[in-house]
Amino acid sequence: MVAVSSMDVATSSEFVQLLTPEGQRLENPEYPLEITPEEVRALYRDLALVRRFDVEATALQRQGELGIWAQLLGQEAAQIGSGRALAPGDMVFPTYREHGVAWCRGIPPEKLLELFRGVNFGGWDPGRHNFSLYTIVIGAQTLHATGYAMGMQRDGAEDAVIVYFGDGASSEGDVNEAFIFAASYNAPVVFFLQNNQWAISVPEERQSRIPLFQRAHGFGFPGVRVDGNDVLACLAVTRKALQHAREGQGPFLIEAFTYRMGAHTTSDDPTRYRLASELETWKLRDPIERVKAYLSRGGFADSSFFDSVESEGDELAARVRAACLSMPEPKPIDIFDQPYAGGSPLVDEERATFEHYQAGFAEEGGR
Amino acid sequence: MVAVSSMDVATSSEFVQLLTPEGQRLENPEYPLEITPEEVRALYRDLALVRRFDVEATALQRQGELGIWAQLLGQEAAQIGSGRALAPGDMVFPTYREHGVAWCRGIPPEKLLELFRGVNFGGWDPGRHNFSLYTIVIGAQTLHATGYAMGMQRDGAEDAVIVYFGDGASSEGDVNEAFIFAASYNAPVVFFLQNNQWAISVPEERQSRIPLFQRAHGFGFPGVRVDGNDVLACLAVTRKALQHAREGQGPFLIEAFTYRMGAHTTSDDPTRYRLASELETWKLRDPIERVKAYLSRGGFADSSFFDSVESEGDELAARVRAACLSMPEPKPIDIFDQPYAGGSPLVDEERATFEHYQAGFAEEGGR
Amino acid sequence: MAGVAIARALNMGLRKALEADSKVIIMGEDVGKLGGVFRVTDGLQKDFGEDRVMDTPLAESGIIGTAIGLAMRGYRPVCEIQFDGFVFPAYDQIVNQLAKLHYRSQGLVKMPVVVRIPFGGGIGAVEHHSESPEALFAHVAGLKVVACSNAADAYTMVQQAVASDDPVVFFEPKRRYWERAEFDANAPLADAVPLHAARVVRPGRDITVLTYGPMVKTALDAAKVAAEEGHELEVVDVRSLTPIDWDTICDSVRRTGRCVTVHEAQVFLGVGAELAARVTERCFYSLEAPVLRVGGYATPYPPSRMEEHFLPDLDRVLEAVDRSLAY
Amino acid sequence: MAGVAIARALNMGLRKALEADSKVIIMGEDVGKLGGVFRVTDGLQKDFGEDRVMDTPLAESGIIGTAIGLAMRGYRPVCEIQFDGFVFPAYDQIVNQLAKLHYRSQGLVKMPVVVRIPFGGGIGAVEHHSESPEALFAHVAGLKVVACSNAADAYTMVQQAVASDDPVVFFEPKRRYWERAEFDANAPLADAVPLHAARVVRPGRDITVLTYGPMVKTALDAAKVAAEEGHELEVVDVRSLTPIDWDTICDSVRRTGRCVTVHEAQVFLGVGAELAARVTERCFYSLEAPVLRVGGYATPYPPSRMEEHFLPDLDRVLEAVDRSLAY
Ligand SMILES: Cc1ncc(C[n+]2csc(CCOP(=O)(O)OP(=O)(O)O)c2C)c(N)n1
Ligand SMILES: Cc1ncc(C[n+]2csc(CCOP(=O)(O)OP(=O)(O)O)c2C)c(N)n1
Ligand SMILES: [Mg+2]
Ligand SMILES: [Mg+2]
Repeated sequence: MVAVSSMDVATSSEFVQLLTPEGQRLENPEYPLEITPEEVRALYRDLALVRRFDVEATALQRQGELGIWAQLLGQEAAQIGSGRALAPGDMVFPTYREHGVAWCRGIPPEKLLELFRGVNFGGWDPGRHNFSLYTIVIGAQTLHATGYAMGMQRDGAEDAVIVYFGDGASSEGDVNEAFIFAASYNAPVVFFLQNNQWAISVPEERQSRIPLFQRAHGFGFPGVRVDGNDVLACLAVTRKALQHAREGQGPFLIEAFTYRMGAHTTSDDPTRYRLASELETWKLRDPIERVKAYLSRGGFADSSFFDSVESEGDELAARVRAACLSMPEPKPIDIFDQPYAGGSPLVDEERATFEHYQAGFAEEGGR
Repeated sequence: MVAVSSMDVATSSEFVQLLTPEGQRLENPEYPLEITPEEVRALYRDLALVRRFDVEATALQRQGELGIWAQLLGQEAAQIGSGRALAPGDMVFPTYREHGVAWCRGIPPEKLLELFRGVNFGGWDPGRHNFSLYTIVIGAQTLHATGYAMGMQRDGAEDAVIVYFGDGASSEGDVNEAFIFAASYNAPVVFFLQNNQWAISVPEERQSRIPLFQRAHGFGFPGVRVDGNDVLACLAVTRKALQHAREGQGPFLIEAFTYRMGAHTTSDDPTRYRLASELETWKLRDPIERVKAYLSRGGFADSSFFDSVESEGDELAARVRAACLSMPEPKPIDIFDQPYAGGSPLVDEERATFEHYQAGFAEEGGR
Repeated sequence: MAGVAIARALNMGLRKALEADSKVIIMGEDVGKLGGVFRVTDGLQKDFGEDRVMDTPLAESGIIGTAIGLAMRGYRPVCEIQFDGFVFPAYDQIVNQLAKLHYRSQGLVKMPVVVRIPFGGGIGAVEHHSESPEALFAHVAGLKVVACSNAADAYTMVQQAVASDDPVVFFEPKRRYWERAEFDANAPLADAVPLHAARVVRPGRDITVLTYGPMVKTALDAAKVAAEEGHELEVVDVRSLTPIDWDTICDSVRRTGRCVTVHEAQVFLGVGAELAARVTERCFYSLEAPVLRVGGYATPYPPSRMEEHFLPDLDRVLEAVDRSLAY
Repeated sequence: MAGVAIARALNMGLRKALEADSKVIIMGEDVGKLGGVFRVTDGLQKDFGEDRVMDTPLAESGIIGTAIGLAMRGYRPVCEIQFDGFVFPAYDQIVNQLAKLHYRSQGLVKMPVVVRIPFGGGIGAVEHHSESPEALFAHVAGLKVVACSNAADAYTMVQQAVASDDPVVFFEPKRRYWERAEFDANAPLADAVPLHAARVVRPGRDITVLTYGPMVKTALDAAKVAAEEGHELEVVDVRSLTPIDWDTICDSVRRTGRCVTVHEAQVFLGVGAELAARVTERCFYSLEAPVLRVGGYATPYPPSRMEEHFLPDLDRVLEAVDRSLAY
């Protein structure tokens, strides 16, 4: 007999969940998680602060201070859960939406605004934070992540790589090639797919007719679906996946099933393609509310804690806003800054011409 | 509980087999095959003739008549079995090695030599034979096949598409995107992967750590491994896959497990990367011998039949050789033939210049 | 008809094409309900159905590769690439397959596929959203490459592109999408200027400015200012980058004796290089000055806060004009 | 050292690079046991192991994409693309990622990746095996693009490319792989001509021939014949296509007053367009004739039985020289 389709699994809508939308703690023997109330409070703080940051950035865009903003609203748990599972030596390859993961890597949030304001293509040092630049070309970073993991392997490092991508991205050739290379070389890389169910206006079903975590099985490595709105489950599953990678067992795919509660970006208008009721359903599964419920019900946090996080958020927002407004403007001449490590006579020449032109122009006072 | 890796299936080395290497007929309830001795004899003839043709083409290359030749040696059953499962309205997208399938589509074998001799890029009319041009860029044709199948779907046709590709090709982004599009639109396309275990010098294991037919399951459609050296099994499985596609059940992946008994092409030297013993093992599984054994043992054919096929083969070879040697040389001016359907003033101008240059050159008698 | 924006003119042209031939199919990311991120396909899925206006999976090679298959089956796909920087995953299918199939099959296989690409910068976008990759297609034999610069052309050229039996890479001047012009939407297509003709959009005797796409407006603006200073610029909208209408271009340069090319793409090996090289070859004895080229610098496209300095503007055009006139 | 073939010189250069820096990695299809289809990596896996000379899955985007990741981790990957026509699946990673990462990161992320591509025709191959796509890379800011033409250069240039902290697309003249030349393999690399310098390979006073890669030999052959007819061709091996060494080139053209460019790639928007445009701009008053361009025609590369007519040869070069001299 031949092996046949794994369609039976396909219809499963189950996922790893350790905290229900109502804030109830579940156990899962495969993904045990021992966590102290203090740690949960820390996670709550992360979640609340990155949301507050995201709201502020959205406001800054509305006020014309950013060219565009890619909101993470609704995906905080997927990002904080996975981000907090990382060890310092692990390397992260984000898309353009991983503000929560950046937060976990210690990148000052205002730095994230620089790309979206248009002053540079990423304001942080990827090497210092072990957090690569945002990648906008869908899926391209999954191959970089795999190559980086192959490098770690050669170095004998005990670290792993995590790479983020979306449900839409799963259709790009690059992502599938990344699966192939990672499996072939048994590279220590965790593929973290945030299935927020939309690729701009295109629903997940256009990309795959079976749940996306199953994609991994066809490439010969494990794939798991986790409740992407459950920070504890995301933490536990990512830890296990990273462990798997570190131990030399190769790649692992995590599909965090979540929902993009906002627009694709501030340029998008989701009312054109999806029903408001969908959002209502997902509000009931809000990734932050359930942590709050858990902490409150269990008596692990009181209103003074929540209040203090809230005011911390407001301070953060104010700081970010101030930083954004006082962000130095790049100088025109910076155009010529560093296209090549080894320089280029053509660039040098054009820079000189440009300087001369600008100077002459300044003299003339323009036409 | 979450769905986990399908690794258990991965270690299965089973495949659909209806005729053993010893020529014994097996039954498989999933892939029933009723076939008359006459039909088996016809298959034998196909197999033997395409092999004979292939040998002749190889010889022609050795004698300098072809620039290169991609032998099918060892893959006759996969190609004839699948090729004979096709209906006239089905459309075929080959690689560069599908001489056996071309045979089934009624393309005169000598026509296949034109590409390899360098007189054109394919000497047949794809529309007339429902057999696309050979595609050399690995994997590219899988997307064309999927698009073509999407067109059939729109036309309400009851036909299907079959597309051939190799184990190496399975790693290309395009092939995986073809799986995604085919699954997404439920296109009537059969992906026929000839796993001959080598991509030039790179063994199959570099491309995948699990059997390749399982790739399909991650994309949500069935995948089956068939004994690629068993013409009956290839026939039965392809028929079923085509039926599946025709009935609107969407794509299907067949992995024909076979072996490239020759070099990658006549330019290749396999002694650099594989052991002679491997070939010896596979000789015991020869796709033609087992049909001969079946026919002989069952008394379905006697030596006069085999002799007649052999001499038919020799005639074919002689005809092909003669056709090759008398193949008209393209005219230099043909360079300018048909880069555009709608023409191009630049091409017209260059053609005129070229004619003028050639004429002047002829006059001068060269330098 | 009253002023119509370029994006809207394209929409109208596509609608006409869909109506004219049931084999025309629109495909791409977000072209359906959303109507494309620039709304160029707005309302078309609603009116023509999901089979004819098709949201695809997020995979550009897949889009072009399946479009090729659809074309082989007799369809005429019009593919939208969301932004210039995202065409490259499809580059292999465009260069190795789409461009070559007609030639490879000695004319038996037609490839009536249009690849629409909004291109160019100046809209304050993040990276990969402001590229001008036209030279990377124009060099590829087997492709036809055009760029529209105004609503009237957008409307007719997109229809001509769909009607073409050759693959057409169709560049749309993203930052001009909302600029309006009047045109007669009922004028017969057959009467329109051919797709591959250049057009003198402003006559002038002193110098020829060759440009296309978003820079046509910039050149026209420059011409106005120059006129005040007593210099008459002849602005030629090149329109078709492969093939190029050398007759119109050289006719102009022979009259003016000077030439400046303007595009947003990097100057180095940009379309201006071909324009300069061939114009010089054909008009050698007419040229009073070398053909000067204005365009982007030899760096990647910069962050948007610097883009106004990277992109040619009226002053950079005039500076080149002055330099040319000074020879 | 006695005559060494280009393929072998590359092999020796790669071996030196592997020895010099343990971070150097060779990767590609069939580069291991087989030693590459042209044997350029012959024996390297045996001596340096599978971790440093790596057969990859059959996926070009994957090769370049993972090489980028390896470079981020501090490695220096040298990727082999098997044939020119097969680089396009990797084009997105090369153009959007490899070329831009240094700029995007304001210099924080170095991309010391070499992409080796055997290019050009004339070997009687089937389609996609004879392309000359260099212009499609040379136009892309952030890449460096070079082409070697002889064994000595092959040996040093490949080492210089590996030592470069910038991505280098390295074109190898496929049909010259087996041509031999003598060179001193022990000469210090530091003493070599810089990677981005052009070189006058034959001095001459009458006309400058700009060429690179496989056409250098053709140009030299033409120069010999021309000399018999009394015309002294100065042949310049351009060597680096991005950046281009304008000083050496323009110095030559100013002396000769005439210029012809030669490459296999299609003339239309080929590297010759940039050479012609900029040489004309810089040497306007020295030029007695327009820069003439010799190259492939505006069709896809033809079937091999016609290729000798498609490819520039000695006679086509001389014909252009004669035309130039006739001005
Ligand atoms: C190669 C490429 N094609 C198209 C785009 C335009 N684009 C930007 S985001 C996006 C949708 C991405 O969807 P998904 O991967 O699900 O990520 P999400 O935005 O939902 O987080 C598209 C099509 C792009 N950035 N890159
Ligand atoms: C895109 C691309 N990359 C590389 C090649 C060079 N090449 C030709 S055949 C081949 C191996 C193909 O292996 P497989 O898919 O297993 O098919 P097989 O030749 O074994 O039938 C390679 C690498 C190519 N033709 N196209
Ligand atoms: Mg999404
Ligand atoms: Mg194979």
